[in-house]
Amino acid sequence: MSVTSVNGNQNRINGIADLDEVAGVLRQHVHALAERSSRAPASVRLSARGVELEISWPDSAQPAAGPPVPVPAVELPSTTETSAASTFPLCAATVGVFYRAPEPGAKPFVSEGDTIRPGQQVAIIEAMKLMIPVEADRAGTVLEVLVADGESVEHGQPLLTLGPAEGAAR
Amino acid sequence: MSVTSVNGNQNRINGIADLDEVAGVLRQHVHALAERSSRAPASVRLSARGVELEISWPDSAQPAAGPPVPVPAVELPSTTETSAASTFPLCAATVGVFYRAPEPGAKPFVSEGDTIRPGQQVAIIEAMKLMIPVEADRAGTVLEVLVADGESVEHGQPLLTLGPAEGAAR
Amino acid sequence: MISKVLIANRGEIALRIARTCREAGVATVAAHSAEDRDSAVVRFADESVQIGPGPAKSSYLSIPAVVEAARARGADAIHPGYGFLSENADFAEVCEAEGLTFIGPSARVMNLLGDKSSARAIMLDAGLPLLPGSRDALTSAQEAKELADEIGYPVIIKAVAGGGGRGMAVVRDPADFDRAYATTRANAQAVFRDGRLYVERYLDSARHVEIQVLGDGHGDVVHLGARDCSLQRRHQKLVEESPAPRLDPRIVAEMGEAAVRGARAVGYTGAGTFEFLVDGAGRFYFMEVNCRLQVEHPVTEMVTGIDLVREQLRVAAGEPLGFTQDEVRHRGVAIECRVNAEDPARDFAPTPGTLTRCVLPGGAFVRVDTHVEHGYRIPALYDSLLAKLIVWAPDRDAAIAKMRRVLAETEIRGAGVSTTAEFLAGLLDHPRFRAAEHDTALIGSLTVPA
Amino acid sequence: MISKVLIANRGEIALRIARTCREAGVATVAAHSAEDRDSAVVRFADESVQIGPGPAKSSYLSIPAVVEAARARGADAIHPGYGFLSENADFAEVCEAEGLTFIGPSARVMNLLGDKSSARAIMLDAGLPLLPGSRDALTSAQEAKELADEIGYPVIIKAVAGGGGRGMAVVRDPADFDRAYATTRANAQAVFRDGRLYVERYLDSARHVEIQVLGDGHGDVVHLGARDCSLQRRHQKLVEESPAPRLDPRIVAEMGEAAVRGARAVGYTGAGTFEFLVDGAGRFYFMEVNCRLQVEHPVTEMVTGIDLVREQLRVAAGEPLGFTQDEVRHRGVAIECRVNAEDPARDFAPTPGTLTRCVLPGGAFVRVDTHVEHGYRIPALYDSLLAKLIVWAPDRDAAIAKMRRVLAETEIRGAGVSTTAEFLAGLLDHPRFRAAEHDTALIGSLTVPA
Repeated sequence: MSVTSVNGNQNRINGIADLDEVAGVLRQHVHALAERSSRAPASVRLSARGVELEISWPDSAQPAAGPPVPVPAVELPSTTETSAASTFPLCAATVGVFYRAPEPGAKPFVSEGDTIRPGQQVAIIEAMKLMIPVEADRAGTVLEVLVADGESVEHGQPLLTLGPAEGAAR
Repeated sequence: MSVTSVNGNQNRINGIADLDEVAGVLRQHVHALAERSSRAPASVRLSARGVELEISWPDSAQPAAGPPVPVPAVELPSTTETSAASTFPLCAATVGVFYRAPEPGAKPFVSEGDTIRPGQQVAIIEAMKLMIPVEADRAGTVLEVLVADGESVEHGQPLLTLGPAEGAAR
Repeated sequence: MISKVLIANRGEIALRIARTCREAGVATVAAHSAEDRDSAVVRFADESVQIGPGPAKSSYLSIPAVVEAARARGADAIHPGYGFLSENADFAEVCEAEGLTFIGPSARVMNLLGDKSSARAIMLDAGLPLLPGSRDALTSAQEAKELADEIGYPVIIKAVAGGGGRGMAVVRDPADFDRAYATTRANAQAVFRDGRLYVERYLDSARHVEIQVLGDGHGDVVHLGARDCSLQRRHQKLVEESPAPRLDPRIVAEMGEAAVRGARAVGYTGAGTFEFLVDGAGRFYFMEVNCRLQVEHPVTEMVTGIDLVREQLRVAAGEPLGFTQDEVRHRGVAIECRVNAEDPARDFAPTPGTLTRCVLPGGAFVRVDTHVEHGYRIPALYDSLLAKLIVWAPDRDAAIAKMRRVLAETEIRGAGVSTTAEFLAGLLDHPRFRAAEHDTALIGSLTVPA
Repeated sequence: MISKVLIANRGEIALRIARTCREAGVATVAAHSAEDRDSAVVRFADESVQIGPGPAKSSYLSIPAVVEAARARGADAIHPGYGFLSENADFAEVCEAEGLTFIGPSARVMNLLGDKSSARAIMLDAGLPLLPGSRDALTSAQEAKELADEIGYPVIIKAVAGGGGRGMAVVRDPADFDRAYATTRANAQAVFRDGRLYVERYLDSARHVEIQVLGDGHGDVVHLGARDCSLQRRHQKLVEESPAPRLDPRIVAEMGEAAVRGARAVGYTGAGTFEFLVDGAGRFYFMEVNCRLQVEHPVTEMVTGIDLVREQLRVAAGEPLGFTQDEVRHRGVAIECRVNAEDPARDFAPTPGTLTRCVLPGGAFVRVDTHVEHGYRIPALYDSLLAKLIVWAPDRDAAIAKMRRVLAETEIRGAGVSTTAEFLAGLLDHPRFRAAEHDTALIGSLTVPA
């Protein structure tokens, strides 16, 4: 991210304590953005109630460097977004044991390269002897099965990577 | 640090004390951002109530870099410096008891409105029966005596507020 | 031997359990919800496993998720902490069936004591004093009313499946009885899926005093003295101390013996708490047994030097207790204050938010049990306990003075976050608390709307 | 009665003193340098006064500044903590002259014990065992050499005005004696402005064991048992414990009696420490008396339940001690680790900087004495102690396991900041420490450059 700006309501502030508090809140949020983002920002601007805070960091690449560097600002995000949108994980809804096939030795529900439709069963998670079907929540192509047959998975763990459905691919 | 600018807009704040206070709050927050971030920022700009504080550090790349904000870096500091230079405190070099006069009942060393020269004695601080002269470190006019005769002061406590010397006043 | 414990809880108690496990050389698995994935216990434990989304129903309260997680990580025991599944006999039964050691009493004992009606009957038979009331569950409103008239008002109607302050109604006027009975029954049916009720005499001004017991599987049961938990707000304890102040040690000894007798009668193993009401004349009456570690267990640890979780592990591993009743030595006074993320000015409404400042107290004879730190985000999903502050001192006055210091030192702040720290400081200054003349009604009398 | 104490110190010990004052109902004034104006003790104390700029020479070591500050704020007593002015007899004398209560022994006692030569003579007369050496200060290199030859090598040459590990040299070869004597004398003259030296036998492998004493002005002197502080790096203690492990309780009792005898002989009041060396055969030898609270005093507090600062306040107010020797009860084992802002990989160079993460340990039987928190800026001007971690457990193995857990839980980070936490964890794992076979030479043997 290169610039983040959040605009609060424009009530003006009264007195120093108020200013101190507003500035403190802005600072904490800027700090949190800087410290807790998986990608370190180049700069952040945050303003609210007439107080504006902007900060930039030195070790960031071009974004902070201004006009001389022609940043391909249109293309890069679009590539990234496409790439982000093009694959998505299917995650475990429950903790349990992951099975690719209805029973030992049987054909897997899906294999890499298969096209799947929304609602199609792609695996089983066994929890407490209960066989819970894992269903696709959207159409797509199976790019990768991330968990081996019979392996334990936790809640939220990615099971499969899906790509765009055949028809939707560019 | 390479650039520091404080912008005092007289429409929004009343008097020097107000400016001082607002600038002080901004300064503390900028300081906190600079000192408590795991990544040292390249520049920080914080504005509120018509006061704008911008700071950048030398060891970082191009300062603030952002094209959107044209900072009049040359003009502002000059205003500021005049205003900052116009009053300054004379602080206690040691903890002790403050006396305005050489002895009880005598004429005070200085009174409000007096012009003083560098090195001139303006008060006494008594510490452990030692009479330590307080001397002005620069020329100026006594605007205010901040501590009452016989009161205890701590190290660094402002004793007098000085204004520009008569001849230097605009 | 237990080699790996799955901790099926969150917050301070999960971390507290993990700490003792680490010290005992037992590996830990933190079972956590998606909401708690960045929590202190997840960082501290040897392993972690996400068992479900934020809502406790699908994570901390999900028996299949917890059991699967334990199996997946090869844990041989599960510590349920307090709350959540800790007093769920079904869960204990599933653990037993799955070959997992449930760290707590057996499912059989939990069933017997979880049913307040059977618990009353067992304890009555074991010779514990009970308030006048029904021995068994009531069968009709008619029978209930007749019993109430016989006992004398005020009476309290309680759900057999209730506990911890839920599912009860006080009736002062016989004319109100039938309506209160019907309402409580409907509530009990809805909340506990068990509409059975019982009735007993209600004490208006009583102290809540409880006895900590520990039983091993070798027939040994000991008690670790009393805790006074009379400072309650709507049946939620706020301040706890040990020993119980202004209570004759001979009465405490009798209560301890009664609790041990009751625990033996039911075959209790592990850590448990016998709750009693004590009236103004020093008479005590058995209320219920909590089949788990209590939130307030640290005050007992501070005065006895015994780590209760360490003893729980020992007992769960089939070992005998690390000491005998004669070896239990009480020393000084310990007080605990619960700092909650609640706003006393808005009827103790929870105040979720992110902590922008978090300075916890320290120094001599101070213990802090918490999972929060600078930057911690208080989730809105769970209970509001932020930190337990526990102090020890040679005497009660010194302990109160220390707690006042400790509360003054505590700074927990964040946008929208309030805590009960200041309210607690006010409570400690109340003349009735200072004089140890407080009872369970004190806070109610302070916080009733004007 | 003392109603207001000025604390002439900084860091964790200033806060620690302020805490007990608050609990005792005594008001506090934090005397601080400009560098420390935002420190924890300044926020915690009832009042604060800036006594000078950052350098200690013009602030914490400035007698006029401290005394003026006390007078300005109406303090009736001064607590010097440890270090800085705490063992400065001149300061104690100025306080006495100014009508301020110096919280520590009298100037007379500090003069007698601060001079190692007179201390040796007094303790010898009181029947304490000393290592063979000079009773009085040496008058010439010639005399010194003859004495050393008589004692037998190795010998140690010490400055009469030294202490705390400064101003000493070990000589193993008689050929090196003259040069070592001259160097030590020059150093002592430069550092202490007192070139007088004495010589005694040097023990290569000895344990550093010290006895905590407390004396009141009513003729009562008690001891609170032993601390083992053998884990030292260049005479700086890193790990301390109580009781002294693998030391026959009868020997500890003898040491305690010897210390009490010595304290009585000199008329000691307040808290003090008798340092001894103990050789492999369990023979002990008096070394010196520290006329102040020690950094490691919390381990004694943890095993006895006695707040040493509280007792210091009592004695300074002219009251008798709060207990008798018979009432002192020792329980379990306490260990302290000092976490310093130092980089063990760069010869323990100090690492000033700002803390961007500061998670301190907590839980059962854990005490943290610190002044640092998230965002704290470690100044380059003062010593590098960040936090003292103290644990208690029923036995030594459990205490070590707890300390390992506590160190693992501690996260103190910042750009450029290193701490000794991991190094300490390694020390605790050393087989010789585990077996309590360590002595003062252990760390040196681990950290010598390869």
